Amino acid sequence: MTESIAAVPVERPAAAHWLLQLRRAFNANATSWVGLVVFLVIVALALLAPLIAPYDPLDQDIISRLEGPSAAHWFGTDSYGRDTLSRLLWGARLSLVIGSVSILSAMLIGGTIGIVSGYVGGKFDLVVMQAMDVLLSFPSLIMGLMVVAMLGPSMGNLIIAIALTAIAPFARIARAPTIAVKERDYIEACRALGYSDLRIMAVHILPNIMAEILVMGSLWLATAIRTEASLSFIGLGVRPPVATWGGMIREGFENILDSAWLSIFPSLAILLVVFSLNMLGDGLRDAIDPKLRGGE
Amino acid sequence: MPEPMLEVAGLRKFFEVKRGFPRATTVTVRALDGISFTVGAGQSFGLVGESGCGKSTAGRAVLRLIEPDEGRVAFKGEDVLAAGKERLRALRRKMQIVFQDPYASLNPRRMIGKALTEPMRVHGVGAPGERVARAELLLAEVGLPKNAMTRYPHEFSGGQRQRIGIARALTLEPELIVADEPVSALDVSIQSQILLLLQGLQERRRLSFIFISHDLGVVRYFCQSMAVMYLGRIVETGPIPAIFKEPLHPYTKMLRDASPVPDPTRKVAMLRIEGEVPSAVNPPAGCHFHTRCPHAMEICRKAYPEWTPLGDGRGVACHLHKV
Amino acid sequence: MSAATEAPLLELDGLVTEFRTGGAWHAALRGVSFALARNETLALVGESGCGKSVTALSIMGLLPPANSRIAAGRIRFAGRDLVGLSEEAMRKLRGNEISMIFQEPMTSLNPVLTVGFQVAESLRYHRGMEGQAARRAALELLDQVKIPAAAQRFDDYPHQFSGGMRQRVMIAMALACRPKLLLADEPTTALDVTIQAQVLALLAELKSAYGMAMIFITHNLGVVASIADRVAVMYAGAIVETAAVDELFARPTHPYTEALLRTIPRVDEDSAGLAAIPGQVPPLSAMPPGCRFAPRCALREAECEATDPALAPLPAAADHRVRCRVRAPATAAPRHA
Amino acid sequence: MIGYIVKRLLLAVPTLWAVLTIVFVLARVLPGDPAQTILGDQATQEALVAMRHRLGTDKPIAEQYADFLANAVRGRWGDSLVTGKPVLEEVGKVLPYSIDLTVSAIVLGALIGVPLGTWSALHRNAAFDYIARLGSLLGLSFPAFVSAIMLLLAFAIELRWFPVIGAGGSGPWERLRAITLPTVNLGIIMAAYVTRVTRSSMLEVLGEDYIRTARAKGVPSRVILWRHALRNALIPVVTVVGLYLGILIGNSVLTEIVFNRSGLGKLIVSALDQRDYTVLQGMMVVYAFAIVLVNLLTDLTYGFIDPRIKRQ
Repeated sequence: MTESIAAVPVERPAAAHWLLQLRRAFNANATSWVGLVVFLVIVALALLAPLIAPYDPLDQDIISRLEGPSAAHWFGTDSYGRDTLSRLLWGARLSLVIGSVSILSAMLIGGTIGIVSGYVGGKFDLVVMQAMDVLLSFPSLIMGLMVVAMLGPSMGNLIIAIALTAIAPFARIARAPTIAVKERDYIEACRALGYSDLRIMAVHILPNIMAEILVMGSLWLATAIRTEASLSFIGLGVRPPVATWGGMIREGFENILDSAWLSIFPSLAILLVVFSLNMLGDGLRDAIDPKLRGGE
Repeated sequence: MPEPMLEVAGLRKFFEVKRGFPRATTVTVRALDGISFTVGAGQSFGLVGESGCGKSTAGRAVLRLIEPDEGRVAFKGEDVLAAGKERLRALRRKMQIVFQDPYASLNPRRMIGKALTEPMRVHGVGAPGERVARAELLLAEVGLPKNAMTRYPHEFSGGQRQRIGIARALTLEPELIVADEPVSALDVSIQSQILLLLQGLQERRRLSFIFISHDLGVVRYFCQSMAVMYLGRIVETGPIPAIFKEPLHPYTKMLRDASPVPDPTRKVAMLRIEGEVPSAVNPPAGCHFHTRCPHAMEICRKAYPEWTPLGDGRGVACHLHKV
Repeated sequence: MSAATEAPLLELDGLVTEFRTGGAWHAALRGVSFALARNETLALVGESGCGKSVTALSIMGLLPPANSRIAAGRIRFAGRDLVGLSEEAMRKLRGNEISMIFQEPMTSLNPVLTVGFQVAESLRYHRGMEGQAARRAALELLDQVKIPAAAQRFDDYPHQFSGGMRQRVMIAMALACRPKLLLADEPTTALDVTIQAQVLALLAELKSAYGMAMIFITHNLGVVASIADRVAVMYAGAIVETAAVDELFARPTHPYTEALLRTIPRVDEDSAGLAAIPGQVPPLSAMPPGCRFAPRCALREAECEATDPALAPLPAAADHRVRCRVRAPATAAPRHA
Repeated sequence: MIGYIVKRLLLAVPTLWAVLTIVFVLARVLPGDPAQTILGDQATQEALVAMRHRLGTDKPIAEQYADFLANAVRGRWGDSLVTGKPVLEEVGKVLPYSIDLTVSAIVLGALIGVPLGTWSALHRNAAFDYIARLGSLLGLSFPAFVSAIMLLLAFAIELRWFPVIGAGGSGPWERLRAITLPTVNLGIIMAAYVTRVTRSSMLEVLGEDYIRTARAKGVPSRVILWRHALRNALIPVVTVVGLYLGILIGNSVLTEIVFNRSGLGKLIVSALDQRDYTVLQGMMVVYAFAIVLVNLLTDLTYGFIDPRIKRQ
């Protein structure tokens, strides 16, 4: 061929690597930035809790119990006279650890199930998805409730319980785009070139659905933190006296008629974390969703 | 006739599809209903027909991208359908595919250089340095600059992507390429660029092609012989000049006369035959084409016409042409 | 025919339509002008991105308002300028005096409404027809576009029809109010050739029966030869050549038209030398100065890359106009955009 | 249609069987001996053996499993270990409260969410759209017990418009007053979901070719919205309402606790507290059944909205 093509015109800015795809999604959406910054601030506060918490979260002070917000106790004290702010900071660590570990495991397990099931297809897919449907036919909070009740309330068990509720959703989240990608010609080209199934799934399908899974991960992290708080509120969280947000709200709720702030501050904390994660994930999802963007 | 590169005999593929609400019924799509053809070495064989006739399924069944139910595919005498995993991998180096849609045929998250060296890596061809050099040579061969290696697919136009797709198919030095409507998605001026490119490659590399297309003009230009498919079966086959000069099957003639020609003195035959086109789900009894055939006879409604070889590589399945 | 002496039904004058991409406005149409007589079929032909669909959507007033605008020019239809007409006034024209059919029959019909209902709808909003009267009229239309057993299929949904049949439904819908002008945007591109031939026949037949003018948009020069009275070849947002259909195919004069005709492998004869046009259509945001085709043109001269020529009549045939300073040099007065 | 429903219900049998099996396994691994739970710590060995015999927990596990399945199918879910009343009766007593609450929450959620989402889509990127998007995002960020506590604080404790606890007295007015805050709590969270789905689905539909066709026909934009767009846009909304039921059930547990309203949620929490495993079993089956039923309803709704599914 004598003809040479000197300039390669760029048709449409589409991100190539999934990391670039995510970065571009961020730039397309101011709310994701706000969400990310707020979330990172919360993470930093949680990490620094041992340094910045004004009091030990477990220190009881019978003299100053159920005090309202003051200069000494910005967010007041609970019925044992413990400092609410310190308990909030320490509680954040717990919520974030339980949420992220459980969602990462669910992402790994559910994602793998979804990719393999979608890629293999046929009867295998049918059976696997039927099994996922069985898991999904338990309302997630109820399932968490049962599992924690069965295993006993500890941090590890909470992680297991929450991960279990998220595996089936992640299997579905990963399966749908896998099936869409599988239909594309370049996967057929891979097969025609004699690539192994494992290579096709890991090298050719995964990078194409990675951004989508991570974005859904941030939204599910929000759900996981909410679920952990809900379980603690019901009384199935990490056992007292450890500070958990849900548990703090539960204690506050018992004194709601006279000390409303006790439940209000942890409530706002949960709301802030969940809202920031939702802002982060939702904006990214809009930017990544091919339906709203118009094709690859 | 040169020695055959590929022989296909009695290839069959039925799909089961569930349809309907509230009560789903299973219907059988007779995508390939026993087709046979031969591709000579260094030849281009056109597979022609309208949407749903099974031509793409045929191309994929030959490569076992779709497993056929029945039939025989022999590549240089070797049985493709009987090949085990390892043999099949070896055969894949010899038989490749080029796709219609240049926007779907490249992995958007994979750099062109990776896409071109990966097949060699998987098949253990050459040292890493050599692979890059060979990929660059391939790019030059399809008319793209070296710097394309470090770019991603979205940085290229449709025509350029099609060139990359062709380069990828060439990485393993195949002898047969299934080209599935390789120019249909392209603009007219780009179409001819790609056709010329393929033609040059064929001459230089002595490639054989199964060229799948709905465009008779393109097939006439590119191929030496062709088969016309209708609802999962081949209705006519033969050398290009003979078929275009005198199509024997009424469907071939209809296709030819309906294809528009850039000449106002030869307007397309305005077909008077109306009505729904039958589908491969439920092909009409007898000759599948009888519902639209201007020459339909009583027998056409009852019996599917037998395949009639006519010499010179021609053959037809039509009651009008019984020997 | 007295069509030539009558006032044209549609007249585009220097139409400039712009799209906004990346914060800047880019012209998708750069001064498109043509006139269309009653009963005439004009084929707009060109490759993707040349502006042929944008022309039709500009006439219909169906451009997406968020990122497009008509920046200059006039669209005179039956004595009225459509540019700047209110949305309500345009709505009363659409489907009534000007109709349009689209390329994708599979997605152009509403999947949750019956075919009969969708055909009757134009009658309802433009003719005030309701109930049985609308049903009867719509049924008659479905008969006219030769839908077999139309009465039984009236209450069927689009997914129960094949592509060709859906395109017939689209045609019935477009013709319901006997429009004066039909815009057909690649109406046969998605169809198989034998179905394409049927639909082309139907369009030609209905056009003369209804006495409409038609703008037929296509990239297929073969289809143009079959259906058009007159042809306008578009490239990069402008008409580069226009002539009567016989004249254009007999004497293609613009280097683009000429090259395009030589890129088509023909069904009816052996194509000895297929030619390729090198390079590709430039994107909207990076149009070359001067003649837009110059970078790909075999006849390119230095001056071509500096000056954008105007559409000028050939000395031999006044009705054959070409935008090329090499091929139509006599009138190639320099004009800077 | 009836044939289809029967077939769909038959298809749900394997799901229900799997659910029952999981429930059985869970109940057996739950810590604590049911006999001990019933008789208390001071029970004699003889009494325990007798009780185990009565409960059937002394039989081989396979036999227990078979009994369990057979009884579950016949609606004999045993007696509550705490109250001694049949589980079916215990569940039946509170079920109407939960159904009342769930249905009214769904209705409220759809009534707010669909118009809000549609309006938001029509004014894409306008101020209203941003507010609606951010507002709905905030709405679905609320853990149901947090929003419930805030509603309780504001409207029951501060303003005293509504009772602080309970499902109310006997009169319809009292019942309405008692259900209002829980409904608002669940309905608003649901409305947030519905708004978002309606918006994105509406945006997608408005970009479809057939909407352009309708405009090209000269159909007034009001008619395009209601007749051409909305019905298509509602198809994904139905899916979300179906999927949302799982979340709704969880949220209603939390809501019932905060408002101290009787219902399945309160029942399951107290059953967990007291290790009343027969009640737990029964409730798991009820929940699973509800979800299977709603999936069926969702599918049937598709059939009515989308003719592509209805006929072939």
